[in-house]
Amino acid sequence: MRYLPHTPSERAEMLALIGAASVDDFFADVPQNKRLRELPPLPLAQSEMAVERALGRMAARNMAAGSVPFFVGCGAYRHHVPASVDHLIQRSEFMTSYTPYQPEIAQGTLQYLFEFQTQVALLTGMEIANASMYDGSTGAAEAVLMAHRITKRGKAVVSGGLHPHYRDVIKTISHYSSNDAALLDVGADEMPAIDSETSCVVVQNPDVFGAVRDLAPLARHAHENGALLIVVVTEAISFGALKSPGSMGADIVVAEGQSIGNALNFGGPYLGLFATREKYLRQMPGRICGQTVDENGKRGFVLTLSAREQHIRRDKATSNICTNSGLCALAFTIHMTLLGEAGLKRMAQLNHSRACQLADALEQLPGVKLVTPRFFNEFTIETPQPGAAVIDALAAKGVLGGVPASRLFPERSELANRIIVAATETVTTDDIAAYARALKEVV
Amino acid sequence: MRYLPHTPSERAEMLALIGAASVDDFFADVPQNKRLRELPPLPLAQSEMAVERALGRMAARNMAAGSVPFFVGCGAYRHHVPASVDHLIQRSEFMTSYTPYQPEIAQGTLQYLFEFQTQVALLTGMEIANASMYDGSTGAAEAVLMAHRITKRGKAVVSGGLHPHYRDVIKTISHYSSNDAALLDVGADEMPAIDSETSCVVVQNPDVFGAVRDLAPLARHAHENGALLIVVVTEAISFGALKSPGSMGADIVVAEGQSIGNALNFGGPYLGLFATREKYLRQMPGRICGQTVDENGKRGFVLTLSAREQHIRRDKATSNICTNSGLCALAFTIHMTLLGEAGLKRMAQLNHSRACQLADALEQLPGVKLVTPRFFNEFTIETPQPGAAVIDALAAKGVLGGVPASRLFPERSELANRIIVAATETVTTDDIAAYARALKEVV
Amino acid sequence: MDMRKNLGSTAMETFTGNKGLRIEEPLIFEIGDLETTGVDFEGVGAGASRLGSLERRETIGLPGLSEPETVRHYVRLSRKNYSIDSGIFPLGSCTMKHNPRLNEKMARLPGFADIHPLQPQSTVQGALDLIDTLAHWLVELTGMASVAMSPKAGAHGELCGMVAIRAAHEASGEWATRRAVLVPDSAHGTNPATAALLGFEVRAIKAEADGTVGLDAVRAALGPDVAAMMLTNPNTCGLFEPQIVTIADALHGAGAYLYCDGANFNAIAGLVRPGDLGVDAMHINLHKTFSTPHGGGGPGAGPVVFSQALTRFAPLPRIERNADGFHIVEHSGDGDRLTAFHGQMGMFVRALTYMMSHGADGVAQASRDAVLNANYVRARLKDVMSQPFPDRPCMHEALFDDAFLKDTGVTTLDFAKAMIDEGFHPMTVYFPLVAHGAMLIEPTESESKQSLDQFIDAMRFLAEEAIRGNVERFKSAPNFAPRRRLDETRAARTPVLRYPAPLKAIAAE
Amino acid sequence: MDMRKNLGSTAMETFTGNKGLRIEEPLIFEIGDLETTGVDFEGVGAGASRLGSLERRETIGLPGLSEPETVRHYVRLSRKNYSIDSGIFPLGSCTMKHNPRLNEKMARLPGFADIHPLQPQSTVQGALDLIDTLAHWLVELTGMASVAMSPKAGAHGELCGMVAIRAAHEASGEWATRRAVLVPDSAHGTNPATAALLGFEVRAIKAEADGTVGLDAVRAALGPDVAAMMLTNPNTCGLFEPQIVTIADALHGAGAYLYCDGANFNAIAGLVRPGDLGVDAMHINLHKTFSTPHGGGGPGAGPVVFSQALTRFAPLPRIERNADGFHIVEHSGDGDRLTAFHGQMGMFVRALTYMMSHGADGVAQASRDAVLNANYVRARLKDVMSQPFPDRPCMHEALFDDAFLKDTGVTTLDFAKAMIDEGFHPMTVYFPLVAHGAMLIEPTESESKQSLDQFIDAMRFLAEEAIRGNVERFKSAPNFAPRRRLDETRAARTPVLRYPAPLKAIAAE
Ligand SMILES: Cc1ncc(COP(=O)(O)O)c(C=O)c1O
Ligand SMILES: Cc1ncc(COP(=O)(O)O)c(C=O)c1O
Repeated sequence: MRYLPHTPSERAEMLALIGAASVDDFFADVPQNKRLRELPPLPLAQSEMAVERALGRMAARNMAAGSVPFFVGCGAYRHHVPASVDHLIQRSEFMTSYTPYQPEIAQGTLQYLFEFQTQVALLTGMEIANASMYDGSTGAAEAVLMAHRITKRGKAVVSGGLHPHYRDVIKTISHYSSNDAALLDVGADEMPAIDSETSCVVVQNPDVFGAVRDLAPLARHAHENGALLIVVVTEAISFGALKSPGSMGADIVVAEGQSIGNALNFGGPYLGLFATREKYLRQMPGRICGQTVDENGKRGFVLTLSAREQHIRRDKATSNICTNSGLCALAFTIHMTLLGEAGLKRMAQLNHSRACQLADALEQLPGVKLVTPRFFNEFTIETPQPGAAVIDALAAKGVLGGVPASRLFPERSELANRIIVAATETVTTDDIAAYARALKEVV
Repeated sequence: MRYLPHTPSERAEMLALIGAASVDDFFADVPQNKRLRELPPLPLAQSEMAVERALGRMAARNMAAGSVPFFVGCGAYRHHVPASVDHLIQRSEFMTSYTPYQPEIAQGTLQYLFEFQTQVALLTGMEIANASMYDGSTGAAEAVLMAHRITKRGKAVVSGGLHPHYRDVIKTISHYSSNDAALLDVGADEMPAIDSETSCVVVQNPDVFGAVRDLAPLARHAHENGALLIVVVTEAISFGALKSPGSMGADIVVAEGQSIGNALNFGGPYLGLFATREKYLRQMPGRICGQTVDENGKRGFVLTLSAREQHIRRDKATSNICTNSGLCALAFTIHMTLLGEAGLKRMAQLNHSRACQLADALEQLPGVKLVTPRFFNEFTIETPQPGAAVIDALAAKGVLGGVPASRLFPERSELANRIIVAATETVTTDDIAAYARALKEVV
Repeated sequence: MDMRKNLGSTAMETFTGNKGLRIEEPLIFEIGDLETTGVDFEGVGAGASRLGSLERRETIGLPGLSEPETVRHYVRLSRKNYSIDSGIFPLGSCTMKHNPRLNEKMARLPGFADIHPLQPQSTVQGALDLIDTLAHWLVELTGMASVAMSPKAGAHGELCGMVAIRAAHEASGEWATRRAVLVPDSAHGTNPATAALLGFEVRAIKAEADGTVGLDAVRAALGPDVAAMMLTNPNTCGLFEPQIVTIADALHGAGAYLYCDGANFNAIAGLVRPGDLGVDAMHINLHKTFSTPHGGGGPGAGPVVFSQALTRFAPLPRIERNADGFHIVEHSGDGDRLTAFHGQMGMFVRALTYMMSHGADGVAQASRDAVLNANYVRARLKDVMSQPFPDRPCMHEALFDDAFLKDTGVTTLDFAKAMIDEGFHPMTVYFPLVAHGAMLIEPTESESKQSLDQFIDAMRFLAEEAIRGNVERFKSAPNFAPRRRLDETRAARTPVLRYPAPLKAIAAE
Repeated sequence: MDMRKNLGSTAMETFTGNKGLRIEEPLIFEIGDLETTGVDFEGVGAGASRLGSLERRETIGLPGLSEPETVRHYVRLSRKNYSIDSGIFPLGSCTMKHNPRLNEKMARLPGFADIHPLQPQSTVQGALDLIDTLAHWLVELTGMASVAMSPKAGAHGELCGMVAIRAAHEASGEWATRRAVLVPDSAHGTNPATAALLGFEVRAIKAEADGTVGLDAVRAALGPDVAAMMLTNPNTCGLFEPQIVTIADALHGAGAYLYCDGANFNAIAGLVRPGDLGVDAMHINLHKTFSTPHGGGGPGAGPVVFSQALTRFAPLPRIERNADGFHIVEHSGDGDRLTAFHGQMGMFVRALTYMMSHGADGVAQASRDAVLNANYVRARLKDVMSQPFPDRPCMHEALFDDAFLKDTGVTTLDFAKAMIDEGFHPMTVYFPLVAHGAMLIEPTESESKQSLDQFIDAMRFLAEEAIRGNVERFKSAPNFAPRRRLDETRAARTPVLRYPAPLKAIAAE
């Protein structure tokens, strides 16, 4: 087996040195009747060539986004990631190292984490950020728990524009993590009632339908009532175009960072961005990298403030997270460094203008209505037919036209004819024309 | 432009420091009327995304070997190269470094060259090897020149089984390099006449038709007449199955190393292997890596014996070669290290048995005749129709069935109905069946 | 930057501060600026904006670098890291095994990497097949009834498993009275953290003198208020829990569930099935046992296998197969959900590639080699180092404590840092807590005998040096790493968690 | 291996000989064996063999390693190298510019990497289109009539160009009397080597005091026996040959051709066209000007552009286009051939990717930046170092000599080795021969101002140190590289060119 270095004679030599007759000796503590007598009924070892063929066949049964006009968003976005990003994250020293527990030989990882934290803080308009969460949705649930800890209240108000999967994750964690936790759903544009049990208001911007709004009034409303404002962002490119959550009064910002540096990957691995105000530092979940000096006085970086974390605080920790999304954070940081301020703004502008072009084109089709007039790179349309049927018909024509609202909100029949459509910089004028043509035939 | 770091203001700052008004100042020595006033009529800069799309479209217009049953050989072979090989050769430190002129910071390159040279010597059964040539064909021409230098004779005898492109390269270089050079072509199985002007006999094994033979009698014949035997090998995997050229009496072995570690690449870059006897060391062309010690007595490696080379000896050099095939040699060395003795022999065996299976299957078709009964992984068949037509018809059915002999020997009408067919470990039983089925329909 | 400050008094200091191939690298904030970019875009026209007053107008402060500068910056940073590809990485509990490059290649096939979690299910049948196939492998290898694929890492898997356990108790109406979770004191921090997060009360179980969990201790803690036990097996001392079957029986008899922390499944995969031991839920760290790369801290993947009893409490989404293919069930009544999409697809591809490459036979052999290697390390070090639990054979990792360093003045940390100078990544230190000054060595099956011998010889040398009283080597270590020992106290006392100066100010400097 | 020998007397020596991340690595012959393999194969049955007595039966002696060991071995080796991605690599004449990763990605598309040179031409139309498109770029940028794509590197391109020149003289019946080739003494070694290889007589032309070739010197050497001149422009001193147009006229007037060594085309691409200067043939090192990676010594690619006069003497194969697509002409009468197939396709993809990315505008800007950077380095170093040819502006590289080191005891080589300690790859040394103790610095356009400033500051510091008499820093250098200075004399005197012991013997040791 190509991955196992020992020859049979080396195994024998080692056993002899140990003084064991066979490897079975080491399994003495396993009850005899619990040891498998045969191999599990699974295929045997295969050559690289054979495995490559088998997986290649599976891959070929999927419609790759890059092979068709593609307009699917709702929390995961197809962007062009420069080739150098993927090359760099595959450097052995990044890809095959562990969490930087020995900082003297992990400065590479630690320095990029410091860069990452700074970039996230700048993008979100917040003071500090952690070294990543699993993804946006788990980050959102952690943010709610953090708000509970800070305010010592136990109820979260969730705006209707929040991605329903995010809402469900928050709901699940809230339900199980705290006995008196409760979740209040309010309409996307509603100013929610905040009572003395409400720890936070969770709002997404742009929301799941693509609509953007000014969050400052909501922030004021929350703060006046002793609650925190948690802003969720699922499209990180929007940071380059939209007023930052921090500038609108957010206390915690949670974002899905996949758009920068990371592929679609059918939903994972993704990258949770988590930023907050400095005063809440000690309630923040997750790893944090900090600057320090070595014995010679040279600048260096370490993981720090681990008194918040499970490996030190165990059942008193702010979160149970351990492994996070390190390499996705690296991809994010590299892509973000390549973009820089100028590139990000240009990219965001291009996303917005492609989406505007697309909206203009679709709106002109008879029967198609634009539901979200103010958007960044994603919007919602209404069609005469059920959205799901429209999307399937488009797919049959080789156009991946968006997400039917019914897939996310099966229970809300008023959304049945709606489709959420995204357009990024990867969309060409031809793609837009192809979509309009196909949709015209379908509706 | 993403690859150019300077901002306009940095350029201005630098010009100011130099004391130049503009970059044009530096071009003062270019006659005014020879400076382009406009950009050449070529496309302007494009984004990575745009370039990727354009090249992707070009690539899609080619029939990739891996997408069809594939049996083409004749000097380039499709083998499975483990994924780790391509990953490792892309390490920045290998890929973006130069020829190891500063050995103290190029030990990585130098050590693999030393490993490579040893592997090549072992495979060919020779004493020493150089650090690579461009490819097998240019190596073959260099070998002939080397034989001329060693024997102080000027005529080469070329066996008819030599790949005709190799023969043409030898012919071209022989013609121009030495005024009295001559090339004598003899039949593949002929024992050539060697006169006092003959420096060498060049023979390929397996030959271009796939036939294998014992070279010992030819070696004896050459040596008895004061000539050297140059053995050309175009399929390096055959070293794992066939008696080594060294053991059969070769004086110089030249091989195309592409099969090990390197992709088909439509013909290049490839890798010339060059090995000889120690006594001819100082007549060998190309770079050579040697072992030495540093000031602390630690083992290290350097480029050595450069008194043979152009940068030292200029017009007295053994060759004009400078840049060679370094990274292809690395791919070869890594793949060879992964294979090891056991893996190479197994791979060679698998190639041979696939080819035998294929020959058996094709021979059974009415009208198809096997012309080369003794072969390694490539053989020649004769069909009732012209080979070129058969191959085109097969391609139309999605089978790349080999090389029509007429493509290589357009002038030899007796070969018009022959096809040279290769089968490597990448060929499956299904591929063989598909070939037989398609050929049956075609002939 | 004035580089003259790098020049100390000795001739061996350099002007740049670099030392040959060891190159100092500033932060992007110190080399980038607001204008430079390494990404070009076509067709960014003025274009109508629909954003109005919501448009971001202020300077963000993000530095940009051209592509050559970016590549160099991150290549230089990478060179300051140790990695599996540099040498043995014997972090106990972390399972730093070889990461095959084929896995990376497969994960990047556009058919896997370039598909969207919400595109029509008819267009991702191959992806669903892959997840289903991987699920089948996991179920077969563990002997469990089902698997939830969505958890994002081990700790997230713990959450998933313990959520199911709580849900089961809620469903049976016992949640109000069953809140205790038994957790051995050798457990990984994520175990108590997870239990506490979900509203359980953590009840610690002391290890026996031999490092394992005793049936009596469990029995003593068991009662009608106990919801579950979280047991790691093989445990964090590297020992197989000999009582696990009877403990499981006892728990089940008392109406509680057995959650198994499967971080160490790599010792027994293909040889022992947790399902046969009475486990009700167990996460599998694909980034440990099945070799998806650790990536400097993630991403991982933590699918959870369930017993029949817990299967219906698994979270959404789940994949089902019927006559017309695979379906993702994304909504189902009040089903729980732990993450937005379907799990770590990128890691699934890698793990399945690894499994298919090894096959059932290779998985079993890998487990055997991992155990052999740990026992070899242990056998060759036991005379110069000290073991807290010397009596039982170890599984895939060998645990030492700092008793052999007593009175030398050398601590476990010093010892670890001296290993860095010798070219090794240290083992896990100070974990598990049940060993004093713990040193937990997990070589994995990827190490050759030659590599193990070199490591062992160096460890023996260091142990002897410590005992000989050559303390300076330890106290000053690391001497040869990119940095000397770093001041962690300062980092925590005066936290600097981001680059402070806004980029504009720098540019003006 | 007994590692105790690594331990010297000082406390700073390590047992393993490793120093932190600087890890010593043996040869594969010292760690591999004959059985181990890192590649699995299915279905290697006994099978009938048709080889009979020709079968290789003896042990070859090739070591095998498992995949984890192989990856580690080569990763460790890589870490002993400097590269462009590590820092500035200012090797004059070598053009070590940034290698974009997009180029690598494109070259690996199966439609380019996985096609065979002899598969039916109808199945490779995209590949032929790519070659044709690249040819078009080269012809447009150079202003020449045609291009031969097959040469494998610069020197091979020289061969191609000089073959055409000889063929032209043969065709006109003058070859018997025209055998001299004029070669300036600043020329790269490949120029005289190529000329000599092809039966020309090399006639050296002395440079003028200002480092350029004088018209008078050329005229003096010109005669009816002169076949051609090989001129490098910009030349190897980094200067544009101011007389090139009149030299070309003189050559043409005398019935000779002008071969231009295009290694330095990167200074003028997009700004000046060699065709406008009177050049008849010129190779283009795609691995220099168009950034295909140097790969530690290759592969490169050296297409040759030709004037109308020489076009018909270009070698086979060539690509033609007609109504039904592209065709490769592989045979044509007695056409010359220089290599088996169609040239360095892998490099063509990279070069075209580079060109399309830059565009005509970017190519011109890159040339301008390259020239700007060299002049900046020169301006900032000229007061502390010495220039052999200070009078003219330089192009893309700045040439210094060792006059400033006179009486310091420090040689050019010492200076270069001290640069290694500072974290830089040295410039080209002792070339061109026309400068004493030459130091030829080519920064390329890929370096930022910040990078140049750091390099320059360090160079200034070293120059000052040398003049201050701090010689030890130079004589002992490199102190921090993976190896101290290596004994090149010993290597040449007692050549050890391969691992000596057969592998069996090692295994038995
Ligand atoms: C024993 C044990 N349990 C749980 C975990 C947590 O797993 P993860 O880091 O994947 O969240 C780890 C790994 O760090 C571990 O070693
Ligand atoms: C001036 C000059 N001419 C010719 C060459 C030879 O080119 P190559 O190395 O590509 O064969 C080189 C490069 O080494 C060079 O610098």
